[in-house]
Amino acid sequence: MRLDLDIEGQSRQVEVVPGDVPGRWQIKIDGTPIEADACLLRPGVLSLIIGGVAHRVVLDADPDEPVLHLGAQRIAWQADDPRSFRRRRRHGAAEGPVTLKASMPGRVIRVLVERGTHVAAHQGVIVIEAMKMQNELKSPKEGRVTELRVAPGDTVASGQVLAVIH
Amino acid sequence: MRLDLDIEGQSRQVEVVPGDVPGRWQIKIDGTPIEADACLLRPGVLSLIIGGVAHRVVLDADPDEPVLHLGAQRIAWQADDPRSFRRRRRHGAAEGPVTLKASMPGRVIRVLVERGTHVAAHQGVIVIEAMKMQNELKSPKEGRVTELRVAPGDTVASGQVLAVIH
Amino acid sequence: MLRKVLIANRGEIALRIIRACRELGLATVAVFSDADRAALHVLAADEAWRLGPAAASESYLRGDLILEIARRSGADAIHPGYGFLSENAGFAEACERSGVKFIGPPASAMRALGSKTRARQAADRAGMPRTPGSVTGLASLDEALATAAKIGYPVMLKAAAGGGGKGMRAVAQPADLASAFAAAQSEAERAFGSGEVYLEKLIERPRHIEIQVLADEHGHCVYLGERECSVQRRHQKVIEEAPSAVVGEDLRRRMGEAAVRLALAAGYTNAGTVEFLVDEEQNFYFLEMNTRLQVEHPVTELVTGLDLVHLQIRIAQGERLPFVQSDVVLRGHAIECRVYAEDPDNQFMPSPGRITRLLQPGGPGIREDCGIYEGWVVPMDYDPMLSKLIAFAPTRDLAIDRMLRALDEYVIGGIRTNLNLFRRILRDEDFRDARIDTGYLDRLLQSADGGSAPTAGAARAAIAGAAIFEALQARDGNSAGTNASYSSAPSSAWKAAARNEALHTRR
Amino acid sequence: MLRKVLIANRGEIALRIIRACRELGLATVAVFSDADRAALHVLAADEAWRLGPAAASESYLRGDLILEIARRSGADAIHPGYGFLSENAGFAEACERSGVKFIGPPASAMRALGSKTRARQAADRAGMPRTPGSVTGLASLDEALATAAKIGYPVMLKAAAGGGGKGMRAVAQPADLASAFAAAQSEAERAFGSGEVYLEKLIERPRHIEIQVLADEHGHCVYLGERECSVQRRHQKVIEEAPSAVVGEDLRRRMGEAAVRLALAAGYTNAGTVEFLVDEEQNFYFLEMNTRLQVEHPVTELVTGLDLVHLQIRIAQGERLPFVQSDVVLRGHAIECRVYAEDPDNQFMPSPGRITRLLQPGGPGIREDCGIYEGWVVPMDYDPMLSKLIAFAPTRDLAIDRMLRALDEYVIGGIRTNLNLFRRILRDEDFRDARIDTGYLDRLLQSADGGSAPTAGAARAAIAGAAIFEALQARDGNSAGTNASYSSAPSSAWKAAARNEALHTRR
Repeated sequence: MRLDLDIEGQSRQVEVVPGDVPGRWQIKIDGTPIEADACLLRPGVLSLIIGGVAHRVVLDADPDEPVLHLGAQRIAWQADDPRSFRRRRRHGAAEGPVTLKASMPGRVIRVLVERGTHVAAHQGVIVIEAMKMQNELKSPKEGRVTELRVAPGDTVASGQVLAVIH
Repeated sequence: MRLDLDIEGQSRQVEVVPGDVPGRWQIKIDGTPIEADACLLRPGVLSLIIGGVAHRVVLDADPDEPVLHLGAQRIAWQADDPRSFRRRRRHGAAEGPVTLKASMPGRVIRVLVERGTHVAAHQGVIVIEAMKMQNELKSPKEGRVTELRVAPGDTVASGQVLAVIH
Repeated sequence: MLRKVLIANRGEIALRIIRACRELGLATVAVFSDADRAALHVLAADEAWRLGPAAASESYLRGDLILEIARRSGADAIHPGYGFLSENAGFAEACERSGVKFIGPPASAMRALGSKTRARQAADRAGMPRTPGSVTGLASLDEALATAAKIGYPVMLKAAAGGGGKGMRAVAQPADLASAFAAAQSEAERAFGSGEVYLEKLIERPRHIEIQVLADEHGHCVYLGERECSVQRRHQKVIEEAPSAVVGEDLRRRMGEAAVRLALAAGYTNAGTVEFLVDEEQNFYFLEMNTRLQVEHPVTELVTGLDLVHLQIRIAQGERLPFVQSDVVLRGHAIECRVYAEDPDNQFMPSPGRITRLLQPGGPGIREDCGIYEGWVVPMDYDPMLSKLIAFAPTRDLAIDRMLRALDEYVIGGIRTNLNLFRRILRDEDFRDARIDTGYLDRLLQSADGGSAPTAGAARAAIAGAAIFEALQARDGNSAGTNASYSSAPSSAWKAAARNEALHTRR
Repeated sequence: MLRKVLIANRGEIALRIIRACRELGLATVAVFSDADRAALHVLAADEAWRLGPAAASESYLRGDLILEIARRSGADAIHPGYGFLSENAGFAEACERSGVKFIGPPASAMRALGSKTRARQAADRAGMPRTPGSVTGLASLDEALATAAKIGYPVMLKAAAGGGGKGMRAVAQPADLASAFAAAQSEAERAFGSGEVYLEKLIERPRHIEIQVLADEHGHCVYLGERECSVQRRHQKVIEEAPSAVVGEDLRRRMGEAAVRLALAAGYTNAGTVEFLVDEEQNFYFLEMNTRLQVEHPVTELVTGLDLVHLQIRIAQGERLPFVQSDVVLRGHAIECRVYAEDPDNQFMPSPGRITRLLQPGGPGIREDCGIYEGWVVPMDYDPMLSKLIAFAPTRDLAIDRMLRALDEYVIGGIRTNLNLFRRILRDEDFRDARIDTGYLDRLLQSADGGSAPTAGAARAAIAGAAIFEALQARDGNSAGTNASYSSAPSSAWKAAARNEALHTRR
């Protein structure tokens, strides 16, 4: 089986073939072969032995951010890594319409603008609250609020689009 | 939904209907109605509140013996309860062919007879071992060994038929 | 003798109290909001009664509903835990009125020590050192300026009803006082419904050290040593220890005896905590008294060998303290990490949601007080503490290394947590050398985070693991266990499923 | 200083040693048989190497393979745990020869104390009381008759190489001696490859009480108090406690000092245990010395505040004991329950197989040393101990009630266990009053088991629960969670699936 794995932002060509002994796998990473002895203890928990070195690889079932836990490491894989998304947002595209996204799961407690309101860069737009912490979401740029997708009391997921500013 | 439940050897007519509120159930046990508030915490683990009293009901996934764990209680349900089977075996049918069954999961380490051997009642037939404990299985009656279904080294499950004596 | 205790709380502390009651042969009544129907304290109690909707104001803060449930269930006592109604004198009185024993101090003592200005007056009466400054609310800016001039800058403005850093302002010079005064007043007004603000001398680089006291209803009071709580982020405790690395026999005795004097003077009973600031010259200053069980009480239990909740209940039953001060001996060292559902990589944003994977630590010297399990959806409605992970060992160094071992065993999937923050702190040289004060953690977080890049071997293992998970998934489907009964990464189809499930879980 | 430790064991003790090594900064090497590929000690170690097939004789008893793995992995020390090679002097020597530190006593001390007759001679040299009787193997029946006549009946025949009750016979009168002698000899021959049998006076209703000793390699030796191990079934310990309810300061000191004398006389180092019988007049008699870490060491750790495995490693590194006898102070009470995979309702038949459900206890005062998890298939190839559940509290009564609380939280599904046996013992009046001896449990098991019938409420809840599980199953299928990722009760289709899976798991 051939795979393109995107791990921590790096893309890898991986070939994985079951070995003759159950639990043994022949793996090529960008052409370099390794042999792994793998045992699935329970769903998502893999005991991996490579050259005598033992690893506990835990597959995180977080739907928003596929990651592996490896010892203390939390390793993002596949394409959609929120941290890279946050990076994008930081040097955010100041031109054209931009979206305002929830930075955490929570409940909308205040909407500070109305559809059509003209907002300055960094002006507060929506306040969400979770676990006793309030978070005021500010407009990433100067412009007009063309969409407001939430109202006070709504429950929002992390990364959900709350408003669009043109 | 109507059910015939066999719990700890007693047969019960049960009717179970989901209530209007999610998690609420209308249940009739042999005609007597009760209301239960149920919440499945994780597979097999049910939080049950009946009239303010809280119960932890755990569904055991043991394939050989369906049971519920309720507090300290281990409650067998459905038909096939090995303990009742053992009861049957104790006052075992001394007439006609009888089967010799494994009293525990383990490995066959000795077969003390051959097919056709004439054995006395309580004569040792097969020795199985598990967890450092050896267990000699004795013939429940005097007769002839007509079948030997296992050989030394075989792995046997609890209750598995090992031999038949006529 | 009490027979049935209603626990007016949730989460780990509700479960911890239920366990203590069961050990003492007392029946237990749990209460829950709609967000907590699947919580472990509901599963563990003998009885469980619904309070109301998720919002605390409609459930765990509804003293009237709680007393009604106590009546219907026949509970003869209420344990308030911490937070919620635990320091509400009005609720304590309502309990007494309805003939239900409130497991805590009398309302009078809560009132006498509840406001920080009143508590400072009580400290003076008890002859206990406190920070220089006012002992009543500031009537005007002029009074503020006069007081500040008298004690000298820098000074601290604080809300009398305050907590958690709200309504607090440090002022370095007279010119800044006016604006800070106004800001503190309005912030206090908003946060606590009282704009009363007072002023005290600012202590530079203080340690936060607190004394656990225990008083029975027959006039006997003891102190159970101190807790070091200087590792804080925004005035929220993150790590607590017992004993403190800088407190010797003599300082412990002086702080302890002062704390006992204050408690006795205020007619205090049951468990309480007197908080102090300790400066670099080891002078200690009274800060406030918490008239309840503290989150961090386990570290005291581990070094004293006592069970504080057992003792709270026995005191509430009118029993005398079963020991005297000289029987209290500290042994070994205990550290507690407060595991929060928050994202250190994203300004510590709260991270509620479903725990999709859970591997918990255990073994020698590890205690975990928590109410979480694999599949539990951490509600967005309450504070983000998931668990209290506590390590005990003969020495501080061993306790730290034991905690690091436990942290390596710990995996929480589906939500973000601060587990890695603890790894960083516990490896930090200043922490290991106990060079900590209340500003320590904020300084650490300013500095760049060192080595946490995966080794070559780890990276290779991660790639191999991911590939094998994919291969198992392709070969066996989910039965291979690449996802649990909760929907799983990484295909988008699975994601959709997971989202749906996530919605279903919130009735 | 050691750098990398190979743990020549499996299960809970391997995991417990790995944790200790990690806390001390030592790298760890796990070894495993084919039956243990999915075991937690393999998951937890830094390295893991396959030994061989499931049978212990082909894996955990293969000292040659273990030393080869030590060489290849660069391990500079081996911890043998208990059982397997832990008391094998030949293996200890082989380790020394290959320059690998054996974490335990020197082979010479193991030899001097290994055989029970030799140990009795050593006891005499150390001036330690022992049961009257022979100190060498009985050459003939005549010698046996003569010895028995001298010390008086009833007498006990024991195998010199014995353990676990094998090759043991109680003899009430001369007429029975001949047959018992022959039987004991042949049984010993079969069990231990040595027919050497000796004879001692039978102590009526003895308690089994043992002393933990710790000796460094510089001639210092201390005792860490006693453990009460009288609750046994067929000479197998089931419950252990520290301290013993019947041992006072003076008896503890006398037993402890005798144990230390024996250890020093035999040139003993590292952790060891001296077992005694104590009669109703509190006379104590040397039984044997176990030259290794004991299964039940945690109860001693909890009442002393020490970590025995840490100390074993530090002693093996040549360090001096970090404390003296007067520093050893006992505090509180600890109880350990050995949770076995066995069926008390069916003559304690072993019950290996897959753990399909697992809810483990926790919270204040509870420690669990185990290597199990939900989904783990308990192998049929090794001893049936699943877990050591340990409770600590200020008093014995509270420790018992805390253990009962923990047992109520514990659910193990898929296999049978002795959890309910502990509930029965811990509620028994004789046990609670500490009226126990080595015959206590067998007598209790003869008596009828009282109340364990479900209450009306419980029965109703069980019926309702079963009905709701069925309804959820019908409505949502497995996604409703009526079965986990492991196949589940009750429909026969599910059963078939489960069996298949069960087969798959045994490669």
